[in-house]
Formats: sequence, C-alpha cells, structure tokens
Amino acid sequence: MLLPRVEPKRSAHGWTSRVALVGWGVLLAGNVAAAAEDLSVFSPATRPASSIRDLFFLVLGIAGVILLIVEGLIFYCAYRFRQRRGEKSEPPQIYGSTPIEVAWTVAPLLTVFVLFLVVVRSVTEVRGESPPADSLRVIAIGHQWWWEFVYPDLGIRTANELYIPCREEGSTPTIALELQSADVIHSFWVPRLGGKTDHIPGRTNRMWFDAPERGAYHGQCAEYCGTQHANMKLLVVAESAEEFRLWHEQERREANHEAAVDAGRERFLALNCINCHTIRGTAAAGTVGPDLTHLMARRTLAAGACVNDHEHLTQWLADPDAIKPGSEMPNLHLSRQDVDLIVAYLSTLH
Amino acid sequence: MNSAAPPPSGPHEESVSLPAPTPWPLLLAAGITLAAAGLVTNWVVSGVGIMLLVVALAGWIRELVSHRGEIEIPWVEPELRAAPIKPAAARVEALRPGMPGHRMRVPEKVHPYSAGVRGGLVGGAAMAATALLYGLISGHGIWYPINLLAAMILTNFADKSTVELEQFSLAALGVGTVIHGLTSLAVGLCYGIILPTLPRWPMLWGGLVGPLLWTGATYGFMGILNPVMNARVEWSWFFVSQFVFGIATGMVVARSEKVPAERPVPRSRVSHERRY
Amino acid sequence: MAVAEPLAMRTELSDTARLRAWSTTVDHKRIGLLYVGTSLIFLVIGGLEALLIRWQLWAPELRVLGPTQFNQLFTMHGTTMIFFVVMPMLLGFANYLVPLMIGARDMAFPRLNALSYWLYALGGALTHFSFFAGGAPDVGWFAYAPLTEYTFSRGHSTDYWILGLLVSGLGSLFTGINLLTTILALRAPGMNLARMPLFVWMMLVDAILLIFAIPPLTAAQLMLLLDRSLGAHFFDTQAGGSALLWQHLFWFFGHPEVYILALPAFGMISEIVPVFSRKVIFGYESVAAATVTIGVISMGVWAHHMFTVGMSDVLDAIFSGASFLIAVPTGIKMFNWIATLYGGRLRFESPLLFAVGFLAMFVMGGLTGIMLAAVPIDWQVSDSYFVVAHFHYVLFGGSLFAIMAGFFYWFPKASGRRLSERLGRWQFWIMLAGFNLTFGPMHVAGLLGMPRRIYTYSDDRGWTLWNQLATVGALVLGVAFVLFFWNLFVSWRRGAPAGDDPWDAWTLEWATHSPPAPYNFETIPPVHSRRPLWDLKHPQDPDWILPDRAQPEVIA
Amino acid sequence: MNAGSLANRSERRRAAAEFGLGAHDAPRIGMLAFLCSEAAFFATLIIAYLTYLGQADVGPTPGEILSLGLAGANTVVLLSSSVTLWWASQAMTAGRTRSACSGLIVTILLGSLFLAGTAYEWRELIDARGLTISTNLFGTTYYTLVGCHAFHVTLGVLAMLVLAGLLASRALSAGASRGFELVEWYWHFVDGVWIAVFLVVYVWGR
Ligand code: HEA
Ligand code: HEA
Ligand code: HEC
Ligand code: CUA
Ligand SMILES: [Cu+2]
Repeated sequence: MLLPRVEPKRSAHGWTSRVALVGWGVLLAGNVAAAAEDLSVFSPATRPASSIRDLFFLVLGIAGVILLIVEGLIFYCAYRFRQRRGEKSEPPQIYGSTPIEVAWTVAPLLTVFVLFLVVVRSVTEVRGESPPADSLRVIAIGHQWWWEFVYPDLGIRTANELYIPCREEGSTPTIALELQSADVIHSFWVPRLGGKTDHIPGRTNRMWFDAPERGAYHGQCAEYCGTQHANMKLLVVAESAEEFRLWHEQERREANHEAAVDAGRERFLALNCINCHTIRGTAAAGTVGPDLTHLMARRTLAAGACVNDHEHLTQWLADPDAIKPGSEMPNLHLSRQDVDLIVAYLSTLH
Repeated sequence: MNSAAPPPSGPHEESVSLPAPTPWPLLLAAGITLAAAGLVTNWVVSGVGIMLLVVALAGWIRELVSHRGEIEIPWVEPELRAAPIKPAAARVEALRPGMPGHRMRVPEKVHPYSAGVRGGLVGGAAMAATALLYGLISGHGIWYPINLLAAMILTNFADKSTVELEQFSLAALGVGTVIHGLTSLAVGLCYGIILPTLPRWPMLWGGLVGPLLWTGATYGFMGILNPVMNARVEWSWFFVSQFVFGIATGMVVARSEKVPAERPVPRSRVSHERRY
Repeated sequence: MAVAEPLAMRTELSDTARLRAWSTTVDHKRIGLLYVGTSLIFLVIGGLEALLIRWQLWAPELRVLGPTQFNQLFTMHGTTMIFFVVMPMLLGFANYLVPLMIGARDMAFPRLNALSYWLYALGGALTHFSFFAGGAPDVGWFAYAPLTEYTFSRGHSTDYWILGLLVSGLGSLFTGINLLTTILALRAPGMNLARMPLFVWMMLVDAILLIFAIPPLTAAQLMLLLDRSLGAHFFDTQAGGSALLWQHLFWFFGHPEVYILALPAFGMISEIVPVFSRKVIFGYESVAAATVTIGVISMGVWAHHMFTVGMSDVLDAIFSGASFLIAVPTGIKMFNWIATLYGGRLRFESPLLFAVGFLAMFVMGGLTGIMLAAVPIDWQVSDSYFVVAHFHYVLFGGSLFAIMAGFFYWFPKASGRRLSERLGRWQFWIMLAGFNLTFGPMHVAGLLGMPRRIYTYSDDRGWTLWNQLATVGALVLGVAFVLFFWNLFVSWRRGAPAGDDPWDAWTLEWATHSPPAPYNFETIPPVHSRRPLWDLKHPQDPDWILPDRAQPEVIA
Repeated sequence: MNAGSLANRSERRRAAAEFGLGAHDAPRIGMLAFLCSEAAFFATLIIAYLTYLGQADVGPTPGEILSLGLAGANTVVLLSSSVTLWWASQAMTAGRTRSACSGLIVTILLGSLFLAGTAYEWRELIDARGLTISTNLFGTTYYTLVGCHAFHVTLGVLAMLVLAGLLASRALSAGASRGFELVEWYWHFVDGVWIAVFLVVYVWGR
C-alpha cells in the first residue's frame, strides 16, 4: 500500500514456496503468499540467497523426515498401546536395551554429522572468499531509524535507498557492503539478496553479493533497535549500468538552485533543519538526519514509512510523529505557511 | 511386613523437629528489594531497605544461634497418615516373543556379514547402471560419470573441459572402479550390521533414510572432495542413484537368512544388580 | 504457630492467621505452592500482554498500541514468561516434589528457601512496578547493549529490568544451591544416585546449571547498572566499550537458561510417561546420562544466538556443530520416552494427554532449532517470526505442556483432590489446537520475511493472513487457560477426593498422605530400587530382588 | 514380606541418623556450591577486565598509575589474614575459645587493613591521578573488579565480626562450629580470588 509495487518475479517463486507451505502443513490459500515474495526467503535473486534456499530445503527435508518418523512413532504408540477395556494386568516391564539405545544414539549422531558438513560447506560457499577488487563499495550506516549509504569511490552520500547496478548480459558486478552503526545495533536484511548481517557500533562488518536482476528489492532492519525498529525499512534498487551512471552523476551534483523557491530555501536555512540535515550547495551541513540534497530521487520518506509525495512530505514536516511516532526528527511546530514553502523547496531537489 | 508405615500406636506419640515458621526471610527479601528499588526511586527507600536488611539478618542469626528456630511437630492423627501400601491385585505379564527387553539380547538374530558384502556388490552394480543410464540420457556418454568420479583422485582432471571429460580414459576407469567398488562394499557392510538393530522396516532405513543421509553427506563434502564433480553433477540423478543403491543393498541384506546372535546370557545376579 | 497446621487450606483459620502462616512458612511444600501460585498470576499477566501483542498485529497498520507500548509489551511478555512464569513454576514444582521424592523432611536450607521465594516474588513485583513508574522496559528480553545504555534508554525503565532481575536472580541462585544440597545430602537411606527418580536427576543438573549460569548474568547486569548510573563504559561503544560483550555474557547465561526451563519439564515427562504407560522407564541410565550431557553441552552453544554478528567462519562452525550435538542427547530422551510408551498399557488420562502433547510438540520445536543452528539458514531467518515460532514450540509446546501434565499429575498430592478430568480433556484439545494455530503460522510468516518485534506492518507484505491465524489462535489459547484456571479454582475446594496414591504410581511422594503432613513422612519405605512403591506393590516381582528367582520365560 | 525385613539393621540405623534435616554435610555442600557460583561471577568480571585490557582510547593506563608496591603489601596483608584465620579455627576445634577469639580479631584487623589499603589506593587514583570509573575502560573495569572483591572482603569481615561477637558472648560454643568453618572457607576463597585479581590486574595487566 505504501510502497510502490515492484514487478514481482513470478518464475522465481513457483514450486519452492508452495512446497514450504505444504511442508508446514498449512494448506490454506497458497496464493495469499504470492503477494509476499518481495521479502520471502524463497525467491532468491542472488547466488548466496539461492544457496541458502537450497540448504534450507535440504535441512527441511532431513528435519521433515525426522519429524514424520518421530510423530509417526508417537501416534502409533499412542494408538496401538492405549489401554483397552478389561485389561487389568500390568504389561511386561522392559528396562532397556543397549543395542537399541546405541542405534538411536548413533543414527542421530550420523545425521548431525552430515548436517555439520553441509553447513560448513554452505558457510564457505555463501560468505566465502573476499569480494573481487572491482566491486562497488558501499558503506551502509545504520541510524535510529534510517539508513545512510556512502559510496566512497563515487563520492555520494544518500539515505534509505541503495542504488546498485544490476546484472546484465556479460557483466555481473559485485556489491561490497561495509556495515557500520552510528548508534545501536541494526541488521541489514534484504531477504532476496541474502542473509542478514548486523551493524555493530564500533566495528565494521562486511557482506557482499552479486548484482541481481534489474528491479527493486525490499529489506528491513532485522535487529531490534528501539521505538521505530518496525519502520526501518530499506529498498535496494538495481538498475542497468546506464541508468546507474545517470543516477550517480545526478547524485554527485550539488542541490538544485531554483529561484522560484527561494523563499522556501531561506525558511529552511533559517530554521534548525540545518543542524541535522545536509543539502550540498547550501549552508545546511547537519549529519543527524538523512542527506536531503537529492530528496526527490527517493521513492519513500523516513525509511519506508510512507511514499515520497507532496502530501506525505507536507504531513512529515507538519508532524513527523503522525507518520513515524517516536522518530528522531522533532516536530518543529512550523506554521502552515512555512511547511508549504519548505515543501515547495524540497520538491525541487531532484 | 508389607507396610511402609508402622502400625499406628496412638496419636501424638511421636514427633518430628522442624524449623519453625519465621518472618526473617520475608523481611530480608523485602530489605534487599527496597534497597534496590531505592536506586530508581529515592535514596530514602534504599535507606529503609538496608535498615530492614540489617534487622532481618540479625533476627535470623539470633534464631539460628539460640536454637529457638526449631519446633517439635507431633505426628498427625492416624486418619491423616498415609495408608500402608498393599500388594497390587494386578498381575505383571511376562515378556512375549518379539518384545525387546533387557531379558533378551536384542536383536536375537542378525544378518551374516556376507550378506552385507553381497548387498554392497549388488547395490554398487545397480548404482553403476543408473550412472550409465544418466550418461546416455544426458548425452554425455557412458564414460562421463566414471571420469567425474575418478576426478576425485586424478587432480589433472580439474582443468579438463566437459568435452574432454566425455572421452574414455583407462586410468579413470581403473580409479573410478576402485573408488566405487570399495565404497559400495563398505556401505553394504554397514547395512548388514546396522539394519537388524533398527526396528522393523529394514527397507525404510536402508532404502530411504540411508540414501538421504549419504546424499547429504556427499553434498556437503563434494566441494572439498571432488570439485570437478561438484561443478558438473546433476543432483537429481545423483540422488536417484543413491536410492537405487540403498534399495538394492537393503533388499539383498533384508532377504538374507538370519543367523542367531550370541546366545542370551543368563541373567546373573551381578549383571542384574548393575541395572538398578 | 507452635504447632503447624497440617492442612492449612482446610482448617478454619482466620484470614490474618492464614496470611501469617503463609508469609512466615519455611515448609518446602507451602513454598512450592507459593511459587506455583505466584507464577500463575504472572502467567495471566504475561498472557494478557501476549493477547495485546496479538491484537495489535491482527491487521496491518493498526493503532491499538503505539510503538513504545508495543515494545514494552513484548519486552515484559518475554521477561515475565521466562523469569517470572516458567522458571519459578518449575522451581516451585521442584520445591514441592524433590524432598518428597527423595524421602526428606524438607529442603536442606528451609529458611533460605523462603528467602529465595520472597526474592523472586518481590523482584517480579519490582520489575512490574515500572509500569506505574513512568514506563516499563522496552529493550527486549535480552536487552542488547548499547540500546540499554543511558544514551539510548533514558529514564529508569531499563534500571527496573536490571534490578528486578538481579533480585529475583539471587533467589533463583539460592534455590539452585538449595536443590543441589538437598539432592546430594538428604536422600533417604538406600536411595543412591542411581536410584533417584529421573525428575530428581534432572533437577540436579538443573541446579548445577543455575549455579553456573546465573552469576555471569548477574555480573553483566551489574556492569550495565554501573554504566547507566555511574558512567562506566562496559557497553558504551562510543568510549570503546563492546556491544558484543553483553551478547556473549547474556547468552552464556541465556542458553543454559533455556535448558533450565526445559530439563525440569523433561523430568516431569520422565515421571508421568512411565506411570501412565504402566511400564518402567526405558533406559533409565541413558536418560540420566543424556541429562548430564545436555547440561554440559548447553554451556558451549551460546553463540548460536549470534550468528549474524559477523563472527569468523570457524566460530560459526563450532557453535553450529555444538548446537547440532545437543540434538543427540535430546533425541535419546525422546526415543526413550517413546520406547516407554511402546508395549505399555496407556491410560489416557489428562497427565498422559499433556505428556504426549509435549512429545509431539517439542520435537517440532527441537527440529526448527536444528534448522536455526544451520548457520546460513539462521542468517536468513534469525530475528524473524520463524525464531518466534521455534521458541514458542519449545517453551510452550515443551515446558508449558509438561507443566500442564505436572499440574494434573501432582495436584492430587498437593490438594488431596483431583482436577476435573472432563475439563482437562477439553482444555487439552483446545490448547493443542490453539497452540498450533497460534504458532504454526508464525513459521510461514517468518519465512515470508516478517521480522520479530515490529509493532506494525504494511499490507503489501503478505503477512496478514498468517498474523490473523495467530491472533485467532491466541484467543483459543485464552479459552484453554480460562478452563484451566476454572478447573484449578473449583477442584481445589470441591474436586473428587483423590486418596494418597490416585495414579498407582511408584515414587516416594505417593507413599505419604495427600496433602502430606508438614514433616512429609512418618516413616519412609525402604528404598531398594528406583521404584520403591512398585516393589511394595509387587512383592513377587520387585525391581530389586533377584537371586533365587527363576528367569522369566523368554520364548525364543 | 520382604521389604521391611530386608531393610537391614545398619540401614535402619543410618535412617535414624540421617533421615530428616541437618544431615551432617549439607552446609558444606551448600557452601561449596555457593563458592562455585561466586567463582563464576568473578570469572566473568575477570574476562571483562581482560577483554578491555589495553583497549582504553584515553589514558591513564594501568602501567602508568598502578603501584605494585602498595598492592603487593596489601596482598601480603590479606594472605596473612588467611593464616591467622586458619590458626583461629585450629584453636576453635581444639576447644580453646579464647585463642580462637583473638585469632579471629587479628584476622578482622588484617582484613580491615586490606580494605583501608584499597581505600587509600583508590583515593590516590581518584584524587591524584584523576582515574574514576568513568574516565576510560581501564577505570571502568578496574574499579568494578577490585570493588566487587573489596565488597566481598567487607562481607567476610562483617561475618567474622558476628562470629567474634557470638564467641565473646558465649553464644557459640567451642569445638567444631559449622558456622565458623564455613566463614573460614569463604574467607580463604576470597583470598584466592584476590590472588587471581592481583595477578591479572597488577602483574600481568601492567
Ligand atoms: C525450552 C527452551 C529451548 C530449547 C529446549 C531449545 C532448543 C534448541 N534451540 Fe532454541 N531457543 C530458545 C529456547 C529453546 N531452544 C529461545 C527462547 C530462543 C530465542 C531467544 C530469543 O532470541 O529471544 C531460541 C533461539 C534459538 C536459536 C537462535 C535463533 C536466532 O535468534 O537466530 C538457535 C540457533 O541455533 C536455537 C537452536 C536450538 C537447538 C539446536 C535446540 C536443540 O536443543 C533442540 C534439540 C531437540 C531436537 C532436535 C528434537 C528431538 C531430537 C530427535 C528426535 C533426535 C533426532 C534429531 C536429529 C538427528 C536432528 N534456538
Ligand atoms: C514460556 C514462555 C512463553 C509463553 C508461554 C508465551 C506465550 C505466548 N506468546 Fe510469547 N514470547 C516469549 C515467551 C513466551 N510466550 C518470549 C521469550 C518472547 C520474546 C520477547 C522478546 O522479543 O523480547 C515472546 C514473544 C512473543 C511474540 C513476538 C513479539 C514480537 O517479537 O513482536 C508474540 C507474538 O505473537 C508472542 C505471542 C505469544 C502468545 C500468543 C502466547 C500465548 O501462548 C499466551 C497464552 C496465554 C493467555 C492467552 C493468557 C491466559 C489467561 C487468561 C485468559 C486470563 C484468565 C484469567 C483468569 C480466569 C483469572 N510472544
Ligand atoms: C533533531 C534533528 C532534526 C531536525 C532539527 C530536523 N530533522 Fe529532518 N530528520 C531527522 C531525522 C533523524 C530524520 C530520519 C527520520 C527517520 O527516518 O526515522 C529526518 C528525516 C527528514 C526527512 C525525510 C528524509 C528521507 O530521506 O526520508 C525530511 C524531508 C526532513 N527530515 C526534513 C526536515 C526539515 C525540513 C527540517 C526543518 C524544518 C528538519 N528535517 C529538521 C532529524 C532532524
Ligand atoms: Cu534498526 Cu532495527
Ligand atoms: Cu540457545
């Protein structure tokens, strides 16, 4: 509802998630799940994500077989040995049996040994070697409750939406993330791109993945980080090399300077917005909140809390709590007129 | 005498000494809690808490030292005492045949080891046949599977292209056959030993669980063990061939004539007492 | 109070006298009942919190609760359920049962025992007092630093969490010491370690886990308190402190803790399944050995809660392997219980119903635990509803189902009356259905990417159906609990008289009157085997004599 | 038919002696268990200390400001208190209440001296060197570890004061006293912890 829908990958969905649903014994409306594939772990778009899915099915299979066997035994015993009417005597007392007990110690041991091997292999496969030297480096910084993305090699700083080049004929760029935190622990999770890795204050974690197909991939913060953890969403947008080049060239520019909105810009610069926000090319150089230099390039506001349009922007400036209660952006009690002026100005920041 | 309690010989004749009820634990706990609560409310609360704590401790220690903390509790009236435990009317059934139990060695009969060996050979052959079938159907030719297998040891295979891997190679045939044969034998032997200890359905264990485990293991190992195979293997076929092996071996083993395991040892007193 | 009233609940004491009797008691049975009763109150609180959580998550974008309230509710729900419901409930059962089962008059340190209880009750009260003192803690039940640092958690809510748990943790520690000593020092003549009931075995290991797991938590909480109140920097990442130290210390406590919650439940099952199958436990030695093994391994798996923090491959693999390994002893128990059912003559009364429910549900939770321990899978589903589903299956489907079985089994001993069997059956089936309806769909929601601890979600994510199922399930669970409380309430006064040994059982607690006199036993039956009452009931076929008896027929 | 008769006489006698409260070794087991938990507690603090050793980004560092001499003297004081307590307990078992009492008092004095030494050290550190718990990670871990230990010493001193009081007022009779013995165990344990703390903080950590 809030986020612009992104074209779903029907094909990637297919049998896998259906198997999972059946696996859990939930036979209800398989099609309801179809809407969910944006975040489903069953529609991987990268190599690490698909090897995790494969591992998942392997382990699910093993666990499923064990589940069936054990539940089967329980129900068999419960049914077969229930006391029948008229049975008065005590059944034979069986104290145990070493061979049998050895068997059911060794069999699980073997099973978990196999599982262990599979896991070791899968860990190296998924996290594996270090990323190629020509990867696109992005420093992702978690903030309460939004994301900051710095492209050190491109000289860009943006927020909440991670733009990357996509996989194309003949080229599969890799994206290498350096995860940091400005305050508490967050976790970077875009299910279709791979597993999560935490942003831990005081250290840098790394993760990398091959560029996926062109499209948008939803993600969210996956470590509880305070009041608005729920609305710390993120969007990864994979674009063709050409689109990506256009995007980052635009991002590198200083902010638009349109005379028509001078009034709004002056209000903005006069208020304490500038303590927290940066708009390159103006005096605003705060770092507490997201960089607004190219605000209009973003699809959503406030880390996916709402769509980025005129109406929501107005509401956000008038009362951020109405959209994202508890967010670190204060309600500045702006007059209606100020809000309109500033919104008009911000709307020019393409 | 069967009863647990001795015959009641009159009320209040005997008594037991037990610690008396005492308020100090409650007060001590309250003191500790208040002392903690003061940190988040007001230091006065902590002060009260600590005072309470000291008083309670003092009271407690005095009670311990003076031995005033004990009371004699007389036995309750006979009606409130437990009734003696009577022998049960119900008979305890003896073990029936087919019931596993400590009084028997389980299993009573096992498959001979030779059955395991035979099973392994048959299973190995069946598996090889499946692999050949795969080679034919996939269009890679009959030598492809064995070359892949041999690549486990023949490291120079790592640089070969798929087309090269489809060609016949004597070395690969030799190495591949040895690997295949030995593994088949070993697994078959395991079947022979383990199957009879598993309850009932040998085919479930041998034909389903075994191959599942084994495939998982190879799946895990493959990248380290045999990267060439790893890069090219068709897992679905691989899986099928494992099952073919499991079912064939399981069948051979399960059908073999069982021989008695070692004779049941008479339950000696020693071994029995260890059980309890 | 010179002469203790044997049956306080039946005597005509005035209210104040009764209050005095209960607040000054040092009798392990009364303390056990106090524990159980208090934890039932907390169960209602924690359950109502869960219902509010489920209400808020019923549909996308609901505003039943604000984010802060929601965060407080899940924090308090988790904290309450773990520290103030399941743990004290189990310690209460242990308090009541261990001395009876080993034929002792009381716990080793009866006064310390009372202190433990009061520390727990008042610690719980202190934590909950925060609701009235400007807000309950909202940092999650494992309170990850640095979110708990003063910079990010102003006010006193987190301090309440620390202090309340410090106080009650002290109580749990003392109980651990007390149980250990009781079991080692006060066993009846003839009851050597190898003849102890399995429940006692599990409490022995449980006590050891308590003794080693709680102090690290205490130390960590102390550090956090110093950070918050005196400006120390243990977890202050701005000053070089480490966010991971807290995680290591917490989970070094936290994982043994989940086994502290599971072992006594396993113990109850190990008592109930044999009696209702009319068979001796299959493989006593291996069950006891598995318990010890679980205890040992459970100290070495803590970092499986930290797979996403970016540890090295080697550490990930080690902790993954250790976690898998725990499946082996747990599986041994599982199979031994099933083998005990096998060939038995199952009397499906409520205790066995719940025990079988436990077996069926716990496996499910255990196996999802195995899936989580597979590191890459955890990278995907950690901190999602899949984890929430996992731990409710083990905690509720495991511990709580076993506790229910325990209630039905031992209630007659404590009250002299039986719980209503009819209500018990209704409760069981409603609870089983409600439980699976609540927590089954959470697996799916988690796999569809729903993170835990979010107060709201948007409707385009496809989670709505699964949440609605869960919410309906929670209501069904509520009905089951109402039946349960009603049953307890009515049967305590008006249930059918039970007699000393209603289930024809074999351990010592059934050799005394129901409810037992303050001193437990007038005399103790001789203990020559693991089932002293079986020996008395079957003088022809006792567990322990053998010499001159002919070997039973084995038709080969 | 079998049960009663087979419970042989010695077993019955043991029943009479052991059955019920106060089986002779319960307090000892309890104390041991308690000391185990204390060991886990201090181990955690020491691990935290070692984790942060050398991690502080601002000074002062342990090498700069900790005085080995003072700590060494303090160590000698505390260790000799263990000796005097042992001596007192020997006297106690032998029934020499007076000597036990004086041994106890010497131990209390030594314990207090140790606390005074720590207090002096802390004052130096705080006033002269400007190291507080919030200065840096070293201050944080140092005061916590040493403070927790000092707190335990304080508890031990208080417990011995109570014992001495009881002895003096003859509430505690001579001969082996369980309470005395347990306090002694506790005191030796606290001394042992100090050795660990001393080695970690003053020897290795510098
Ligand atoms: C009673 C409590 C309890 C129990 C018993 C368990 C048991 C297990 N748990 Fe669970 N766990 C929790 C309570 C519990 N857990 C809680 C509360 C959390 C979340 C904390 C939080 O984040 O809030 C959690 C989280 C948790 C995680 C972290 C998830 C995450 O946050 O990312 C992991 C990961 O490895 C895990 C693993 C396991 C494993 C491997 C077991 C094993 O012990 C299970 C063993 C049992 C079986 C496997 C079934 C029976 C065995 C057989 C039938 C034999 C055959 C089986 C095989 C051969 C596999 N648990
Ligand atoms: C033993 C532990 C235990 C138990 C029993 C439960 C029971 C339940 N839990 Fe909970 N749960 C946890 C332990 C437990 N939980 C933990 C540790 C967490 C993690 C917290 C965190 O993330 O920090 C958690 C988190 C958690 C979440 C995730 C919150 C989030 O991440 O956002 C949810 C969501 O649905 C949930 C739901 C429930 C439900 C519906 C029940 C139901 O089973 C509850 C059923 C009970 C009732 C319905 C109440 C019954 C009482 C009455 C109806 C009153 C009757 C009264 C009289 C007659 C007097 N729990
Ligand atoms: C105290 C610091 C602070 C001040 C002052 C402040 N902001 Fe913000 N602002 C934030 C933070 C923090 C966020 C991120 C909120 C979130 O997503 O949770 C934010 C988000 C925003 C966003 C959405 C950005 C995005 O990428 O989603 C806009 C637009 C914005 N602020 C505009 C303003 C304007 C205009 C003013 C002045 C009238 C202002 N802010 C004043 C801190 C501040
Ligand atoms: Cu950031 Cu949750
Ligand atoms: Cu765990």
